[in-house]
Amino acid sequence: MTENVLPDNYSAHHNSHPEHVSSVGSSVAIWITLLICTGLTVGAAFIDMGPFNTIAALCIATFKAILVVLFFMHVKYTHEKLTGLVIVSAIFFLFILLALSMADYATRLWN
Amino acid sequence: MPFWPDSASTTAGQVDALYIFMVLVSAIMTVLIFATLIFFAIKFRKRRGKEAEQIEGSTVLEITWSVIPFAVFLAFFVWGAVIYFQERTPPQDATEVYTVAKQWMWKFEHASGQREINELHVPVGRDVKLIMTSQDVIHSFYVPAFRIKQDVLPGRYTTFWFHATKPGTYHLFCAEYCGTQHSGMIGWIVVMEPRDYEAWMTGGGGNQPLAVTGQQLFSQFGCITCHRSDTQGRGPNLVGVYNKPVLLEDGRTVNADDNYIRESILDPGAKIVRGFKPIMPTFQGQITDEQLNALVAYVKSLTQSQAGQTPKAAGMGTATP
Amino acid sequence: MATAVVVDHGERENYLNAGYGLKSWLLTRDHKRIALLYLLSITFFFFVGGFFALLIRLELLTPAGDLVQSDTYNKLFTMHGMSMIFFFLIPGVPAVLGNFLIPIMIGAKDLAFPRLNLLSWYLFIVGGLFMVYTIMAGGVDTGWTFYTPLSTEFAKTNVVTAALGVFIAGFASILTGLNFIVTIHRMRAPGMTWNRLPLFVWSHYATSIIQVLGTPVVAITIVLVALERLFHLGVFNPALGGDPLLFQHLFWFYSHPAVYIMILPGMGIVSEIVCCFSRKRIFGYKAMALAVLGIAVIGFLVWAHHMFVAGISLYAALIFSLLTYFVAVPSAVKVFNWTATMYKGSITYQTPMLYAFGFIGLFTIGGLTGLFLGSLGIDVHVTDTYFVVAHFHYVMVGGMVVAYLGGMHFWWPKITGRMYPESWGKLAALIVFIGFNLTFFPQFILGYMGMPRRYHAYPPEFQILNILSTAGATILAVGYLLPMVYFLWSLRYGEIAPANPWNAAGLEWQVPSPPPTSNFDETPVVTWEAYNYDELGEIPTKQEVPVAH
Amino acid sequence: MHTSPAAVPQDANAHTNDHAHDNPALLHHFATEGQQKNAASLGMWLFLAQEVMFFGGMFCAYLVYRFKYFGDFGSASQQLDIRLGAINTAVLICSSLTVVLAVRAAQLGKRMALVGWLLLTIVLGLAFLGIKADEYAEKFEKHHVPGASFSYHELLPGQEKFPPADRQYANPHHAEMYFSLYFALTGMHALHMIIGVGLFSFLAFMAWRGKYGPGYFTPVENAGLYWHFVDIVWIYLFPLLYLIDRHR
Repeated sequence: MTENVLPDNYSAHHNSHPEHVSSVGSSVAIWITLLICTGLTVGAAFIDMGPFNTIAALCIATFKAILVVLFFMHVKYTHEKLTGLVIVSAIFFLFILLALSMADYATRLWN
Repeated sequence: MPFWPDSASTTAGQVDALYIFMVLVSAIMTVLIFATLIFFAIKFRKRRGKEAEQIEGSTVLEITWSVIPFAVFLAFFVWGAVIYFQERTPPQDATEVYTVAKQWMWKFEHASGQREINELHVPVGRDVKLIMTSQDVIHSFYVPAFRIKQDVLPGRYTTFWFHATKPGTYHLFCAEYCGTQHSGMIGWIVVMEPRDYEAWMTGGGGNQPLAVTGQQLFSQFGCITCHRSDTQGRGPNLVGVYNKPVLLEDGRTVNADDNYIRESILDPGAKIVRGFKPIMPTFQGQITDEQLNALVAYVKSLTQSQAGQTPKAAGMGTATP
Repeated sequence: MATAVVVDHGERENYLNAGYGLKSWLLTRDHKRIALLYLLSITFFFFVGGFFALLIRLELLTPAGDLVQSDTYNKLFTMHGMSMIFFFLIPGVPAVLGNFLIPIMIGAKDLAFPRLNLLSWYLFIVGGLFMVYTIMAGGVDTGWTFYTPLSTEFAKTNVVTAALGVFIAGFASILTGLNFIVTIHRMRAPGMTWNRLPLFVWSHYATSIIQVLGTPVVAITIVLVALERLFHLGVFNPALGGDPLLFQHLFWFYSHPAVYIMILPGMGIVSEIVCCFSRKRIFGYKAMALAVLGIAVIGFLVWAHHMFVAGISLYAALIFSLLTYFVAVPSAVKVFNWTATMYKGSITYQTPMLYAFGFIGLFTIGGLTGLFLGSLGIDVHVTDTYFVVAHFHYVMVGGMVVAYLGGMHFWWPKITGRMYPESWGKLAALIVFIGFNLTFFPQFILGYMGMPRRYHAYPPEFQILNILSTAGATILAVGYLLPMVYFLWSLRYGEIAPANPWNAAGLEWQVPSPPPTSNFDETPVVTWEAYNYDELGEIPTKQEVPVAH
Repeated sequence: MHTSPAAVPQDANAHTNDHAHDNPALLHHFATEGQQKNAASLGMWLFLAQEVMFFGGMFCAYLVYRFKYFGDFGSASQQLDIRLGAINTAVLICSSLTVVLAVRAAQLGKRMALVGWLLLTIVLGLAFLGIKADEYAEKFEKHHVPGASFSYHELLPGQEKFPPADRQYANPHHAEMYFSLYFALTGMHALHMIIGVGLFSFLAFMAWRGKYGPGYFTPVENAGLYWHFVDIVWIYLFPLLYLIDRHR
């Protein structure tokens, strides 16, 4: 029996990786960044940027979400590619739902 | 022909042609698959001393039987799309009939003011366009002999047009389940020779054209005080606005179609015309669907030529164009 | 070879005789017992739904609405749809056969989360109780599609309890799917690589993706409907500017892929059966695996083809029609590959194979008529008519139910340790096939003639075809009752089944029938490809049967 | 006869059954702790994917109506208290940090620290819910709760600069639509918070009894993932609900 016929769960691979323990320092740094971003998003809402207000708000929110996913949810440290795949699939299918629905609404007025 | 629906519109022939084409192609595909299945089933049935031969598969075959069917499918798609495009693009000069659906009846109002319930008289050989809305739930206007159906929605207009080719009486069904008496929400489309149709139209007598009703409502609701036919009004001049692009305050341009006029009456704040203040009150809940239809019909009747030639019909009241 | 021992007639401990008390069933975490709990529950709903169907067909025998009142009729087809779709077809194959077989097929002792599996069944039962309550309390008449604003503002029946039932059963389905994905990723035995998975497992993997990612959308949509009725949150209310089509978008985002939840597992079953009774490797294994994944993913992109006449934009309709044809390709590929698998095989015609033949034929017709509905010009005429009714019954009943029956026959010896009576099985398969076609083929013609669906009374010119259809339905009913009877009979009087009566490939055939509670005494190591029929020889004839290798 | 399953060779067994007998938390159908942990983690992530789509349905409705009724949504949005929304965002971000620290404490086997961080998370979660309840109460007082008693008479954003006669008011129906979505989205979010607080209460109790340590802390980790997800939902809800058209 060679290593390559074993599914991932049977290999020693996963057991050999030590669990990532997040350091207090980096966690606090992320926390502060998130708080600053919250302030930023409130501030940005009061500046007139035309249609870019919504875009700015969503960009900041996405940046915050990415920080939470990567650092607080440990995705940056995981050796498991599947986690990323699950996240990407969820976002992809959400995108499909929103985009194809809007494909209807946005083109209803066209003539 | 038994087991085949009447064909009474230009669309019907087109849909039938595509349908027959698809039935033939599908029949060929089905026969091929079934014949192969049956042939294999007999040829390769278990026999003493004869073992199965193992075959892994074939990429060439997989690609072949993906690409060829897909090409056939594309033909279905394109042909179907062409028909659909026609069905969804009403001709400009079609005779218009306003249709209001409610649980469980169809109400029609002709431009001439003639009203009908569950029965619609139309002339043969002329384009007819229905402008439809629902008072309650979703219904669907379905005439099998025309091969067309269109859902009728609360809160907005949908349209349906046809060009009848054969006089006769045809089924009208509600095709979208709409509650208890859904199967009772049926009626007849009576397609008549033009002569009979004219006779029928004048037969009722005493009908006031829809646009004239709309004109009266236009004064009654006070629309006329702001929407004047000159440039002095507090609201946009509505003469000739129908089916023309309108530049909005937020920079968008929309086409002033039936739905736009309807929305502007019910929800004036939704699309503000550039250069005007959003001061018009909403009429939501204050007018019925029938009144709304009449107003829309009136606004549509305000074409440039009419406004120039017959101020009365254009309904500008005291204001002179 | 501890796991391949000859059954010695019930003496060996198996999952059935591991405990007899009610508690040993209701608190079990054994995936095989949970599968049987599911089997009982979905069979109940199948016959409830079937009973409604029969009443519907009887009503339609005459053009006048004379057997039941129109509101009763509306409740009948609504509850027929809800029982069949949410409580039979969707849990159907995955929660019964998938639950039973997937762990064994991949060499695992159980699903990854046995307690979650049991929770899933309890959720299903709670949802089912809501449904039963709804029926008892006078029914619901919105149609299984819950279209707004009919369901939110106008219907006066038990919409909220029905919605809750569907919502809760939806979570049962999500948990099943989640469990399968994790199990297939994490619990495979050594050597059971992705390229060696039986296609049954692949098709359940694809199904599970839809269950996990699609179901929540319909769940929240149904909750919004219930909230609109209960607390007047008007998300779909046209009076507040709500768009009636938004509900349809959200509903079909799930409910179109949901038809693939229903059909993909059936495709998995057929792949297993066709290979076994042709004694052949599957033709184009990779194409078949890719096809199920392709169907699952592309299936999410086509939902608005249910809405071509609903008032969506012209451009959206064009996009969705085109995408619909993309999803047809992998379905066609599957049919071609099954056919090619039989080429140069050594084919025998036991009951499961008859059902597999039935499936390929009926699914081909169901699939091809789907192309008609995907074509915009045709769809405008035939949508919301009996053409649609016939089409989806060809896929759901002719496809899924036929595959399910085929699978039940194929694995019945494994599940119960008893053989079903073969000649009765063949007879029932034939009756189902004839009854089915007689019921639903006339409906295609009815549909093109223009008979709208969900009609309680109809114009007299449609009567002849309706009579044929009703006649077919009674034959179909016999075809369904017959297996019920002989399956039950076989539990006591059927021949004792050997571990591998079909001499079939796959790990599930290498454990005793019925399997022991932990499936494998020792974790198997897989060193062979799926469907290694070249190494197995022929199906044993009756005389040879009890002698396993 | 290689078609039958062979037993796992001894050496493979040796490493796959590593510590199998050591940990009482290892369930019988798993070969190793690693396998069990990976299964639980994948299961949790799939559950979160499911949650994304669950909220996704409501976000889709929000997107459609915001696209259609932008001005009215802006008006209704400005009825919300931006300070309370921002404070609640901060509260949730703080609770995410305490969860991270709780997981860390579990990994390092610091029992009391784990209990402490979990309790702090619960307090923050309750604080969020308290503020939310206060906001809801205000909606009831102002008749901004959809239903028969709903009433709305507010200007569209940026109308104050016009003379009073020319000012335009938001369409009350569309404002009601906004509040329907507001209550659906924040209500469903709050329901998730309540479930989270319940989970953490259970975990704090079990942690106090010493159930979790470096060898087994999957429940803490997975509850943490759930909590972070709920945080992320709020990270989007805050700008989408509170910050529409504020600059006018």
